[in-house]
Amino acid sequence: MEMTVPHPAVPLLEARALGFHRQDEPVFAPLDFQLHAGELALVEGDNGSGKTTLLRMLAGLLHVGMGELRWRGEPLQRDACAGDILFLGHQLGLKADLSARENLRVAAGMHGQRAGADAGAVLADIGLAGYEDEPVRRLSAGQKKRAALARLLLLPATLWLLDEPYANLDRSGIARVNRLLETHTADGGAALVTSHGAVAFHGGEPKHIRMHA
Amino acid sequence: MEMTVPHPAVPLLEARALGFHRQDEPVFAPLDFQLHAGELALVEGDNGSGKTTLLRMLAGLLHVGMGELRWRGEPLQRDACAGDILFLGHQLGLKADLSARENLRVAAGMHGQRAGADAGAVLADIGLAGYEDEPVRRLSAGQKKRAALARLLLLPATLWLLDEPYANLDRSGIARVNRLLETHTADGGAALVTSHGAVAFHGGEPKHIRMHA
Amino acid sequence: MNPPGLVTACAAMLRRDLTLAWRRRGDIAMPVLYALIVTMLFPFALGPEDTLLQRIAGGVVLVTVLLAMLLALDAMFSSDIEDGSLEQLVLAPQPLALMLGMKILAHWITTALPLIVIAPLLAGMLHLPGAVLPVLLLALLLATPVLSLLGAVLVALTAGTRRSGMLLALMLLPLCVPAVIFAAGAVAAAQQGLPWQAPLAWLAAALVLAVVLAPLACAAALRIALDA
Amino acid sequence: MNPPGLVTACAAMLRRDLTLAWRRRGDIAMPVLYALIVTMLFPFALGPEDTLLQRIAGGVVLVTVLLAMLLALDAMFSSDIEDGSLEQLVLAPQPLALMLGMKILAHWITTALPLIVIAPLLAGMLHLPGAVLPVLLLALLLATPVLSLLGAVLVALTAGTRRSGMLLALMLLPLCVPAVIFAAGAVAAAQQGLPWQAPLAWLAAALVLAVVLAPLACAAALRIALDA
Amino acid sequence: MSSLQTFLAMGGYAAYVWPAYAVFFAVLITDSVAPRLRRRRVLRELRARLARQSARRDRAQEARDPAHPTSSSP
Amino acid sequence: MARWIPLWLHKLGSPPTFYRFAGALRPWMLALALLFGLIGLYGGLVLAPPDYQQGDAYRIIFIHVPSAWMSMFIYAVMGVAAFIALVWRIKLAEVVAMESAPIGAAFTFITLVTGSLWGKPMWGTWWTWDARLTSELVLLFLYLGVIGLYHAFEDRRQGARAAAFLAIIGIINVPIVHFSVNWWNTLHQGSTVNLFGPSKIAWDMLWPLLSMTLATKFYYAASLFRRVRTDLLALEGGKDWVRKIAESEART
Ligand code: HEM
Ligand SMILES: Nc1ncnc2c1ncn2[C@@H]1O[C@H](COP(=O)(O)OP(=O)(O)OP(=O)(O)O)[C@@H](O)[C@H]1O
Ligand SMILES: Nc1ncnc2c1ncn2[C@@H]1O[C@H](COP(=O)(O)OP(=O)(O)OP(=O)(O)O)[C@@H](O)[C@H]1O
Ligand SMILES: [Mg+2]
Ligand SMILES: [Mg+2]
Repeated sequence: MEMTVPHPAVPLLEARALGFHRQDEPVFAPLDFQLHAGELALVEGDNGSGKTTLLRMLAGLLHVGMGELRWRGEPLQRDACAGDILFLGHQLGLKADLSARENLRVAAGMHGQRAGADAGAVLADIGLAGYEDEPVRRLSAGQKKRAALARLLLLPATLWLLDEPYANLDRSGIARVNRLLETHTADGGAALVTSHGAVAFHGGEPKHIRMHA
Repeated sequence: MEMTVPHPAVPLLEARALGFHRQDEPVFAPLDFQLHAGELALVEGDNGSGKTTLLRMLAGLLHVGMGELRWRGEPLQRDACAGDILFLGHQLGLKADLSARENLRVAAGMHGQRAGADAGAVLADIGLAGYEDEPVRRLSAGQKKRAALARLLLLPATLWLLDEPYANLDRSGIARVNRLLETHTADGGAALVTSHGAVAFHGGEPKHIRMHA
Repeated sequence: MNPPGLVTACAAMLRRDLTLAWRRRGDIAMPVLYALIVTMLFPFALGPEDTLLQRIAGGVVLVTVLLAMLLALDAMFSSDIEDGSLEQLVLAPQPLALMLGMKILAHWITTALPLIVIAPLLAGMLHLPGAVLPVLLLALLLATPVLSLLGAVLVALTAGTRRSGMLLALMLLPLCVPAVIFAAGAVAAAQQGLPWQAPLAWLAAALVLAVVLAPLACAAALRIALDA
Repeated sequence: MNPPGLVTACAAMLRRDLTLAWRRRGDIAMPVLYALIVTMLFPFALGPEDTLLQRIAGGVVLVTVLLAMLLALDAMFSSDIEDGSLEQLVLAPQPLALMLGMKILAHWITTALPLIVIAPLLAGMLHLPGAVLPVLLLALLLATPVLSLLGAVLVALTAGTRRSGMLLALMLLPLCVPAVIFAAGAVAAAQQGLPWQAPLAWLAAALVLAVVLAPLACAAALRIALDA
Repeated sequence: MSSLQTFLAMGGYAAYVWPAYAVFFAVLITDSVAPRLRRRRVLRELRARLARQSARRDRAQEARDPAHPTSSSP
Repeated sequence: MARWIPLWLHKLGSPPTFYRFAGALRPWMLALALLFGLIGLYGGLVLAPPDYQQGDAYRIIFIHVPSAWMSMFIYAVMGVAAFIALVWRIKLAEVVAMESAPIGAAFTFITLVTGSLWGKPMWGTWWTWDARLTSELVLLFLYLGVIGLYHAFEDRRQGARAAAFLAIIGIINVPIVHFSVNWWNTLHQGSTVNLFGPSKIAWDMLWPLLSMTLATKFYYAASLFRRVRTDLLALEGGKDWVRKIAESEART
């Protein structure tokens, strides 16, 4: 799969001297990076270096403290690109009392769904066949993670922000996420992924964004 | 560090046809294994294969559904060996409003502490120097995990039951856990660890316990 | 690839919250039982004198129902914050105010409505005259949504703090008092055979205002509260 | 390498819970504020007639304080269950009943004690005669720990469920009723100048029993409830 | 006929006596019908569960043969 | 399990055996319940004379009192079964305790409603906060609490153990219900039927009452057996004997 999508001139997401302050202290050193359609960026850094903070800021959950964010060349407008960005954090955003299928349905009701995608098929694809209708509270840690990752398959979005998507997954789950990232970037999407290993990306050389506390 | 502690005849922990039922269905196939002092056992299996269930059963949080557990050769009595077993699960058991140091102090008040160990030193050792007095809610995911792992250094116990201790840790954290396991087994302790990779154990060949759904 | 229409999104939201409430129907029944208990305890605490009970019946039922609602208010967003679903909601390509409006509606349906349904029973336990009952129900129908709506704004404001219950209670007090005064005024007037429409008209006016403004305020408050 | 003594462990437990309560002092104040609000709403709901208020003062204060306690009961173990600390407590090499006893004590100190402290204020707001106040306080001092202790057992039983609030309320009702009856009986007797010692003696006996048995029952219930 | 009427009138207490008996029978009939319905549901669910179990087993079998090479973790 | 439990009891405690045993006995219990019920109703509604004070209203007694007794009797049975379930973890005891609760709740409910219907003409009110009435209401809440707790757990056996625990705690309420009329002076009347001495009730009225009492006891046995059988099927879903039943009933 050594296929690379040629970069359009305008980057999908661009950060210029981006920073965040907590109690008036910068959480990480100012960042500059560009992410084009078809690219994967790995956010790397030690525990506490600010990866989660960065992703939450990009997603729009934290206010940009310093510097600028640009979306397709223009200053980022949250309302304009809300449906284009999908964020998956340490907290999975699943209701424990609903089944994986019901959780997906709610998400699809908000975000819409990809043409031809369907909750049941997506869950089977991610390895939850037979568990579609169990309440999420009864799933194991890795099964919960899979249920959250199923959103990536079902919902339409251009930019994925994934905070440690590999944690708690077994080897086949990790491989599945890697393949997901490959097809997504091959389709012209982009992704920012934090991880402490486990990425094996075959769709070109991923970008590396290093965080320093 | 190719040093191996000779096995005493009587295993520390022994499982005979151990099983657990949920809604009258077995969660995993019956297990037989022995764990001697100085040994490390890796519990391996896919997501949902019952690793967490097994560890919780060994810790005494779930009732043994089938088969038998023996401790130092005799049927396991919870009260007799409570202080000897340390369990660390997916939920870290930290109070978010207390600092890491305060959390450790409470644990030490219940379990006692190793001779010469001290909360501050232990936290520095595990990589939380400077974060000892932050409320745990303000720590990053990996820092929280480290705060929970500090219990291993502070509390006295013979058998460690660790459920995915590597998740969320960075490379240095993973290496630290591996070294912890080495010294613990070299000191005559034993450990059961679940993980989807990341173990690099230099204190002899670890046992493997494979789980099948 | 466009996000779905407002109606779809609203329906999804409402359905989600109602399903959740149904899954935890034990919790829905909580305010109801709480109100029942309170009303049952009164005869024990005051002695079973019918005339005394009858005299205080309207007031006790009102206070009980509103307090039972306050109880449930605190939980409006808490589970969504804990499991990260609120973040997902904030990030969804839908107007947040509208989605929150649906959440508030679901909350009212699951907490206030059951209370209103059992209000006649509560009133009966305290021997409230039957003629006053319609006024009491009308007062509750107007006062409870006001409380849900304004309460939601306050809950949203305190969402980012570690759900400080005190703060919530403190800020709700000034909201409760007028609602209770108007509602109780109407019931008392009805019980004495006087006209009772004026106080209820005030409540209705407050309700209209709250329906329009509260979801917007709630959305703004939530965005502030989550940003930390 | 032996586990620490009971005193150390108890102290650690008590200190932990009190520190936590202090860090969240907003939440401690919640029942107090709740009781204040209820007591303030009554004059509004019933009209400010002194004789009527005086007549119901004792009962209302009692019911209010007990209900405020019930409110806080639900949270006794919930945060510990969510973050896994309860598991760690169950696994600790210490007698679980004793540790739970400490938790209950901490809970009583942080919820009931503040309520008892403000009870004179509540009574004053409803014009309770000053002479009755000592009896009221005594009744509260005896009734609140009984409620904390027995409530803890029930909360422990529901710990493994998805914290069904209704269940708790349902099961608590039978416990509240006798406590209210005896406490209110004593207050009413005092208010009428009759001897009030007998009902309080019953409460005291119940308290002694509860102190001995409830922590044990609580530990047993918790072990059952967590086992899933 | 009139004896039946006096019987039904219950000395003027018909409004209390007959509802009491009606409640008695209604509640007991409900009590005996409920488990009958539940039994049917239990058996239906049991059969569904058996079917589901075999589906899961098939899937597990499928997952065991390695699909994609994984290079992971330090 | 304790060694002194006789073998036959031990065997009866095994689910498939009890399933068959209960299935065989149930029709007989139901038949006896109907027989005694019809006799009692005929005796009570037709043969017994009107009361000199209460007129015909007293005829509620023939359902009120047997139901009231059942409400307490079933609680006692449930308490004993709950105790056995907790101490020896016998599945059958858990099931008996948990399936007794709804039947007990039904009888408690009947007691409350018929008492209310009787109270209106006799005392002039549907309800007062009197000691016996209140403790009976508390009994209903206890039953509901047990049922609710049982169903609140995902795992049925765990739920059964938790609910059994609650049932045991609540057992103190049973003597309170019974003795409340002696301990507090109340509107509700005291004992009129005395098993061990002269009863304060005419024989014409007594025998239909006793007949109805027997009928309710047999009804309880029949209903309990049916419920226990269903519950055993649900609990033993993994076992072969249940699968066989499921498959055989699918075919019919
Ligand atoms: C809601 C109202 C009522 C409730 C909850 C209630 C409850 C009970 C209970 C629990 C018992 C069984 C007591 C025992 O054997 O220990 C009982 C027995 C009885 N009740 Fe009621 N009752 C109510 C109303 C009435 C009324 C209005 C009457 C008649 C005026 C009445 C007449 C009786 C009689 C005659 C007995 C048999 C007493 C004996 O022989 O022990 N009950 N009731
Ligand atoms: N809610 C918070 N309040 C205050 N400080 C915080 C908060 N969350 C995180 N921090 C601090 O901000 C820094 C960056 O945290 P962040 O969670 O972004 O790290 P991370 O790179 O994601 O680490 P990890 O690999 O452990 O997940 C850390 O030093 C942490 O202690
Ligand atoms: N509380 C629960 N109630 C019912 N079923 C459960 C519960 N927890 C886990 N299960 C089920 O039991 C099985 C084993 O779960 P367990 O958590 O032990 O898996 P695991 O091996 O730890 O998986 P992971 O690698 O994802 O952590 C799974 O199929 C899961 O769906
Ligand atoms: Mg992070
Ligand atoms: Mg696991």
